[in-house]
Amino acid sequence: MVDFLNALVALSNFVLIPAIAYGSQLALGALGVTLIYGILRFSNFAHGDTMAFGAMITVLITWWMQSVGINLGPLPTALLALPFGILGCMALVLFTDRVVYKFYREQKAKPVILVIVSMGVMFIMNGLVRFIIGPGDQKFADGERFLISAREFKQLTGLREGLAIKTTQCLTVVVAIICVALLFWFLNKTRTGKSMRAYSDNEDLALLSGINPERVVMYTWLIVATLATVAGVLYGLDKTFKPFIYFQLLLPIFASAIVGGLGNPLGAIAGGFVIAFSEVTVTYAWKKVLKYLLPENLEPSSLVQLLSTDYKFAVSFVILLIVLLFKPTGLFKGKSV
Amino acid sequence: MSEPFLIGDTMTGGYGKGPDILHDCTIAVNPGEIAVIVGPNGAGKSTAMKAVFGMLDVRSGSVRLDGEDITKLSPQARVVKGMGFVPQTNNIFTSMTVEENLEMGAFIRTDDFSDTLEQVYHLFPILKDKRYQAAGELSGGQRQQVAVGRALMTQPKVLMLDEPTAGVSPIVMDELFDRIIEVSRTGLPILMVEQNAKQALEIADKGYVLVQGANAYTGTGKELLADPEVRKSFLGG
Amino acid sequence: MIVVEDVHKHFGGFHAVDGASLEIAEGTITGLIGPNGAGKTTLFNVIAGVLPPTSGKVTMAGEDITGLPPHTLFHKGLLRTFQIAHEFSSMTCRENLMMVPGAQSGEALWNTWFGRKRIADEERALKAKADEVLEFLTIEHLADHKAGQVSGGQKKLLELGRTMMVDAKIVFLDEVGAGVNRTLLMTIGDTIMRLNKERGYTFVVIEHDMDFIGKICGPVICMAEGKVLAEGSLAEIKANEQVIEAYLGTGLKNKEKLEQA
Amino acid sequence: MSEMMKNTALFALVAALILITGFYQSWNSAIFILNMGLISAVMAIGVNLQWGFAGLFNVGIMGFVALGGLAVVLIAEVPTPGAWTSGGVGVIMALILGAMTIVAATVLNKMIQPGRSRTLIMLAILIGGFFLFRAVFDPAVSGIEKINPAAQGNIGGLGLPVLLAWPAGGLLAAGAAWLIGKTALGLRSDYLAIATLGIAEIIIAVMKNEDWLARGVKNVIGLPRPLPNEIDLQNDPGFVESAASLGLDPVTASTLYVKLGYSVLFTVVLLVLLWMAQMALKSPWGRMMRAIRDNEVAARAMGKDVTKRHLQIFVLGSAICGVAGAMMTTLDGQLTPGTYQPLRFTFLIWVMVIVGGSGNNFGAVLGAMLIWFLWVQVEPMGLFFMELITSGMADDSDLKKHLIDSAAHMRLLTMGVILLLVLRFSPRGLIPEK
Amino acid sequence: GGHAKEVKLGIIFGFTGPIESLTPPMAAAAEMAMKEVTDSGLLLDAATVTPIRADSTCIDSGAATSAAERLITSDGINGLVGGDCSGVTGAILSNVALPNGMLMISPSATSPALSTAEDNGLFFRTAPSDARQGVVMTEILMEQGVKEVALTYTNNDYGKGLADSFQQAFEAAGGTITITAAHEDGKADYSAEVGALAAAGGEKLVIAGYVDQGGSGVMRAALDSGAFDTFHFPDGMYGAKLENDFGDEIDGSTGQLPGTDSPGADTIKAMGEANGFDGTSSFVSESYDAAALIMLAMQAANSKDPADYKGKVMDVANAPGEKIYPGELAKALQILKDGGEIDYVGATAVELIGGGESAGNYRQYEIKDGKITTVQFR
Ligand SMILES: Nc1ncnc2c1ncn2[C@@H]1O[C@H](COP(=O)(O)OP(=O)(O)OP(=O)(O)O)[C@@H](O)[C@H]1O
Ligand SMILES: Nc1ncnc2c1ncn2[C@@H]1O[C@H](COP(=O)(O)OP(=O)(O)OP(=O)(O)O)[C@@H](O)[C@H]1O
Ligand SMILES: [Mg+2]
Ligand SMILES: [Mg+2]
Repeated sequence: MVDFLNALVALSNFVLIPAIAYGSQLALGALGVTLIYGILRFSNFAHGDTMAFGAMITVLITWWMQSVGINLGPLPTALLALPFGILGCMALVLFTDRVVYKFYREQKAKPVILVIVSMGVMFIMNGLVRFIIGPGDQKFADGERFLISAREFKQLTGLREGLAIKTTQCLTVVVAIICVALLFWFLNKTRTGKSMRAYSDNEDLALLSGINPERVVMYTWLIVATLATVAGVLYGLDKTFKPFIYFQLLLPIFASAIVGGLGNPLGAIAGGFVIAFSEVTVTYAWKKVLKYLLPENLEPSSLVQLLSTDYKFAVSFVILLIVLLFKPTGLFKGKSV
Repeated sequence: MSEPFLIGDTMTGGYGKGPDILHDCTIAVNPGEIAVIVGPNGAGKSTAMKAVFGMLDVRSGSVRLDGEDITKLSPQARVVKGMGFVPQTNNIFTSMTVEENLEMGAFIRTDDFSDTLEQVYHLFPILKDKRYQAAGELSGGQRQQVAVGRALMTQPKVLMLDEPTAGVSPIVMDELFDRIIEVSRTGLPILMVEQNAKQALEIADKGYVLVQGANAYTGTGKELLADPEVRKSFLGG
Repeated sequence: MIVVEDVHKHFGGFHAVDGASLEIAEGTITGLIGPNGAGKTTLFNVIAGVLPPTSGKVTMAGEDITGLPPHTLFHKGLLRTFQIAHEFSSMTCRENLMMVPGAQSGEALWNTWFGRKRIADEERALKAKADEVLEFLTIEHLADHKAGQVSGGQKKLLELGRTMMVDAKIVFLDEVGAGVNRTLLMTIGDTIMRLNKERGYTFVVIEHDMDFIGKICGPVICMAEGKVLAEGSLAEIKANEQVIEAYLGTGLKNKEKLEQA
Repeated sequence: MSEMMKNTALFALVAALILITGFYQSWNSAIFILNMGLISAVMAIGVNLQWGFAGLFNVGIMGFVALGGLAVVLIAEVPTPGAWTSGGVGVIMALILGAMTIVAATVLNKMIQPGRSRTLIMLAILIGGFFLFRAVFDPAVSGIEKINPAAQGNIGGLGLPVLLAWPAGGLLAAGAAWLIGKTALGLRSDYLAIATLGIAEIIIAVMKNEDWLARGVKNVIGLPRPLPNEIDLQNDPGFVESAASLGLDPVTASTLYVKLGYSVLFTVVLLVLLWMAQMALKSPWGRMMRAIRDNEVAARAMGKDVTKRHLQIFVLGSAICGVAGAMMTTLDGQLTPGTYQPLRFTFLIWVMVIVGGSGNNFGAVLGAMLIWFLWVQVEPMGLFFMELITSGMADDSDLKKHLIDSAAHMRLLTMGVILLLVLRFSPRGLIPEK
Repeated sequence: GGHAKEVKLGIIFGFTGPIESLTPPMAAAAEMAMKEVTDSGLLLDAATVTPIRADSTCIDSGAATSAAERLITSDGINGLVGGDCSGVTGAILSNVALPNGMLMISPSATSPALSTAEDNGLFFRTAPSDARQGVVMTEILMEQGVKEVALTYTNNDYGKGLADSFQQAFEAAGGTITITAAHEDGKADYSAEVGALAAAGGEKLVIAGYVDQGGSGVMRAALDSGAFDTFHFPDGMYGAKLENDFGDEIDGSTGQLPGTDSPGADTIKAMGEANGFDGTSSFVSESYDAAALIMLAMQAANSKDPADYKGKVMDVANAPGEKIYPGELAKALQILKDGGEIDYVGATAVELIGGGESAGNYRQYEIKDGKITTVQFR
């Protein structure tokens, strides 16, 4: 029994909890990507850098707050700074939309043109963030790091295996759930939300229903800015803030959005978890877990690892491919242009 | 003759920077009236409807609603002024439910529209049965009913329909025309493009024949039906 | 010519075609009618290989063609047009026709580099043929127009024209009439009858316009709810109670209101 | 005709940019930019074939380019002594075993009726095959990797002339593309994109981690070249003499000589491919491809085997990218799998194609040359802008110091600005499809 | 070689791209050395040394070669500090430096393959060879009685080379490596790696990576999940970040980096502080030394032409001669001017061996109360 608990705890600690937290981080990013795809109909390459920008503003404000002694006790101060980050990010994306995307929307440019345009925007935001805060790692997390640390858990339960739950992991999961719920409620129940869905479904007809397309676009960007900043800050709190990593996040985020079904918020969540779990589980070495579960004479001598971690990205992409082969537009029937 | 309720007056215009498609085309409709536009394919019927609704540039001429010049207004603004339009194609939100489609019709309304919803359901009972179904899963005729219902939800002062009966079976077509008559008899002006021209002209108070973007014949429905030239060239004999 | 035996096509739990059996005789123009959602287009798609049937069998001249892909059926002489015109919008009308014939040597990459003479000869012949068809359809003035920019009815003519570029055996026409001007539709009808007589094409025509059906069709089949409801001449069909109830209706009820006003 | 004029002017502009580089920086820089531009143009033709002609959204260019690079090592490297006896045979055996497992699984999958028993049999075959494969593969690999790991530890190449590696790179990429196409081409638009992106990442992962193949992240350097060494030329009295007669010093003369040699080789490849692509585009084949891109369903109904054609053009386009990859690795003289990054090898190529004008071969070539030029030259441009901006500021101001320090990031920023400007003034690309 | 009032040195690092966060202080350190020399007024005929930066992007050989081409054939530099990542360094070396006879000293390219590259005596590096470090690391761990470790390395030539050499040495000495898992730099998440490492277990986790890159990420995840709480750090993991970001969380961890019991490293740290950059960041000391060596060799050869001074690099770097530490470049220049000999020790105890590689002494340290504390020198 104790052995079973130990195995369970080990599995949770090294597979389940990290994968859930990482999955939520991806999901939050993928929500933004999927929303833009669903409503504005292009894959936004600048999303990673939008996340970096929002997070950067938050970091700067957090530093200021820390320097004047404002804090949230056990929670990270960054949560207080978050609204300002969101506002800053909103200003940036609205400005970008005005001077860049609007033109192509009016031209009814093909999605692939918008994709390349968003790459241009990505380069510019990329430079902007680095000008302001530099390319390096920035530390801004504070407050209580753990809800429960591995050591405390061991003392508490007397088990051999520890279980660590970080505040930020917990925050990420909670926020991701709240965001999805809110987004769902917003899109399906509110008037504005419905008008956004209508616009994404049939732009011309939306016009004929008296929906102002520019407002829809504006709301979309506002929500995207919020999601991006929240995702960026939570990621930064949990791991680290470093502009280049936000760019690198783009790939798994896109993978999540697509495997879940583009344009579908639920899909983004599901996709995030598929990617996260496939990265973490397939290369996991089961030795430790099996050691607890199997009788002594059957204990494995090798690591019981399907594939080495060298291949973790390859594996997550293989799983993505398999999903797509069976569900060609993602788990939740996404859109396709 | 007094000024009609809605008139697209000597409109000339085309798509984007392209050539003119409409040439001094005039169409008008009055309350309680059904006006039908017929003509060969590519004559500019849909274009004329879109011009009246502000979806393309009118280079000369004007559009007036209830005496007011609305030539420069955006389509959304015209919706607010009380115009309802059902386009020829892509006229429903396929991924939304029937009820949401109707709600989108009432988007500009701030008052309680549950009454109107009931009226629409009363008019098209089949929609009430399918209210929670995605509109994209409906059959052709039902889709057209959703499209018309959506336009009615605005409580428009004038209703414009572009080929509402294309591809629907005879029984549904009759049903639709019945509804259109019903609606029109409540005093709502209806402007309609039809290829099922014989049936349409039978219920029309006024008919326009458009050829190459210009008015070719104008008259009451009966007159046009009776005109052998019109019958031969545009109504299939 | 074509025999459809107990074909079923299910989408999830929905039975779009639910045990349809019918036979198309060679050399006829057969009308296929039925209420919206009866499964007519779906049945076409099953016969033409666009959708695999859930069960059932389709044979053509005795040969089992169930589930063969569309391009294979094309080469067997089975052609179809689409309910919504499927033109190649960025190509000219002439190109729309010239692309049709199979077995063009210029479709092999190798020849595009090393068989240029042969291609040039073939192209000349093809162009002549395409122009002939365009003239036949009275749209020769549109030869160099982009197909995406001609009007709805002209696109429908183009659909029909494509079937004339090769020697088809059987042609399936899906609602050639929807949105097409009635006068033009009658011209299309004449064309269909000419092709039927002069070239021996067999036609199956889906249409909601009874005048048109009456003008060109011999046998008429009425489908409803995925099954064949009635078969016979148009007159027989028109007299069928079930068909009237499900499909034809009894005319306008609000006529009186009209008169009152 | 004015369109012709405009296009000529655009090409002249790019030529002028390169000439200006020659006059104001150095001819070595200019010709190197030209060479890389030519390679990029070949890649762009490959991508344009897939996207512009057939509407296939391939975002796995990087993988095919890398495979082309791998071919250079496998063809031109000298064989590693003892590698074949100590493991090479085993590796080949293992690969054959692996392939057989998959073939067996696919065949059985077709033969047996669906159901639980099929699932079990399939699983048994796949898992059994996997372990069998590992049992043969692992010892063979460690055998090879043991041979002088610091400098070799890989299977080596065939020692053939390096120019042969170019077509071989194309073939290798084509083979991979065929496999990928067979499985993934059923996917549409962005779903195909992410699938190809993933496959490219998988290819790179294999190249990074399978040291026995081409040393993985330990890199292979000093690959054979098709042209003489500059040093050898500098030591060749005949060459020095003829350089002197042209008024050039030996170093400049030798470096220019070699670079121009590459230019000639690359230009030949580019022209041949461009001619082939143009001929194909203007033929019935091109018409068929455009029809398929315009409307797949209708093309199918008109007797065109869309699946087969998609596969054909996917393989062709990828093969061209493979050739370009081989050319690039030859020019670099080394294979470094760690340097394959999607931004550089996939998305930049896409930028080239779209900016140039997709669907138009000349557009793709123009876009490639222009964007590559900018990619390299925005760095000094960015610095220049930055100095301009800060010139008014006090020398010791913190802001100025900060900005000058960040000048490196002007590179991508400038790239972004130029990209947006170009697309603003010609949203369909510089030479759009007619 | 002619004398002129200006000496131009190129600095080619990846200012954008994966290691963009490492390169600014590296460049700053190299420029600091140049400024030190310029200010001394002692190089050649009181020449000023002008640095010219160029972006190697770390990953794009084409762009890097172009940039180097521009530095050498257009800007006319007299020596090149760089490149950084081994891939682009190899490309620059064989395609530009070698044909143009340009000397380059790389502070960070550690690939063993570069040792055998054809270089005409033009290529040097101040980063130490991996082979020796593996042995030193083994000695340190064995002395602590650590017999079983898990190993993770950054998946590039540096990490892989170091991991190989360490594995060989450690297993030869009777130790066990429970697992060898690669990690990629700049990725978003390292749970998978840590999961596998934890399952394999071991007394310590050896991280052959970079402290400013994935190395920190792995360490953070390992600490947070309680998988490991002591580590061993090779040179790439040394940096102020260990103290700033981890501190006493990693008490008991050990590491080594090239260095003698000289004040070199501390001097660089102080000099960095004065100049506004982090002197302990990876490869900063190596960059300073690379720039210094080029200038000292010029002085020794009394020429700024690489063909003349390439032979002097070894001379100034190695004994015999007066030992030279960072900040003492003026003194060194004077000695050389007077015809004396120097042994440049610099910040990293540079000792060049055949093939232009650095073979060095190592400083062994331990984290105590959140501070890096030197234990001994080897
Ligand atoms: N979006 C568009 N851009 C450019 N030209 C267009 C566009 N839509 C239609 N046209 C052109 O305008 C002309 C009139 O088209 P319109 O759609 O108004 O015809 P219509 O009378 O409604 O025909 P149908 O009965 O086939 O619907 C046609 O020649 C058509 O080619
Ligand atoms: N892909 C699909 N998924 C689910 N249901 C479908 C699909 N395609 C068709 N259906 C359903 O199958 C039924 C038959 O459709 P079909 O298009 O064959 O009708 P039809 O007889 O051609 O009607 P119409 O006269 O309106 O063209 C319809 O109720 C439709 O909703
Ligand atoms: Mg119309
Ligand atoms: Mg149908």
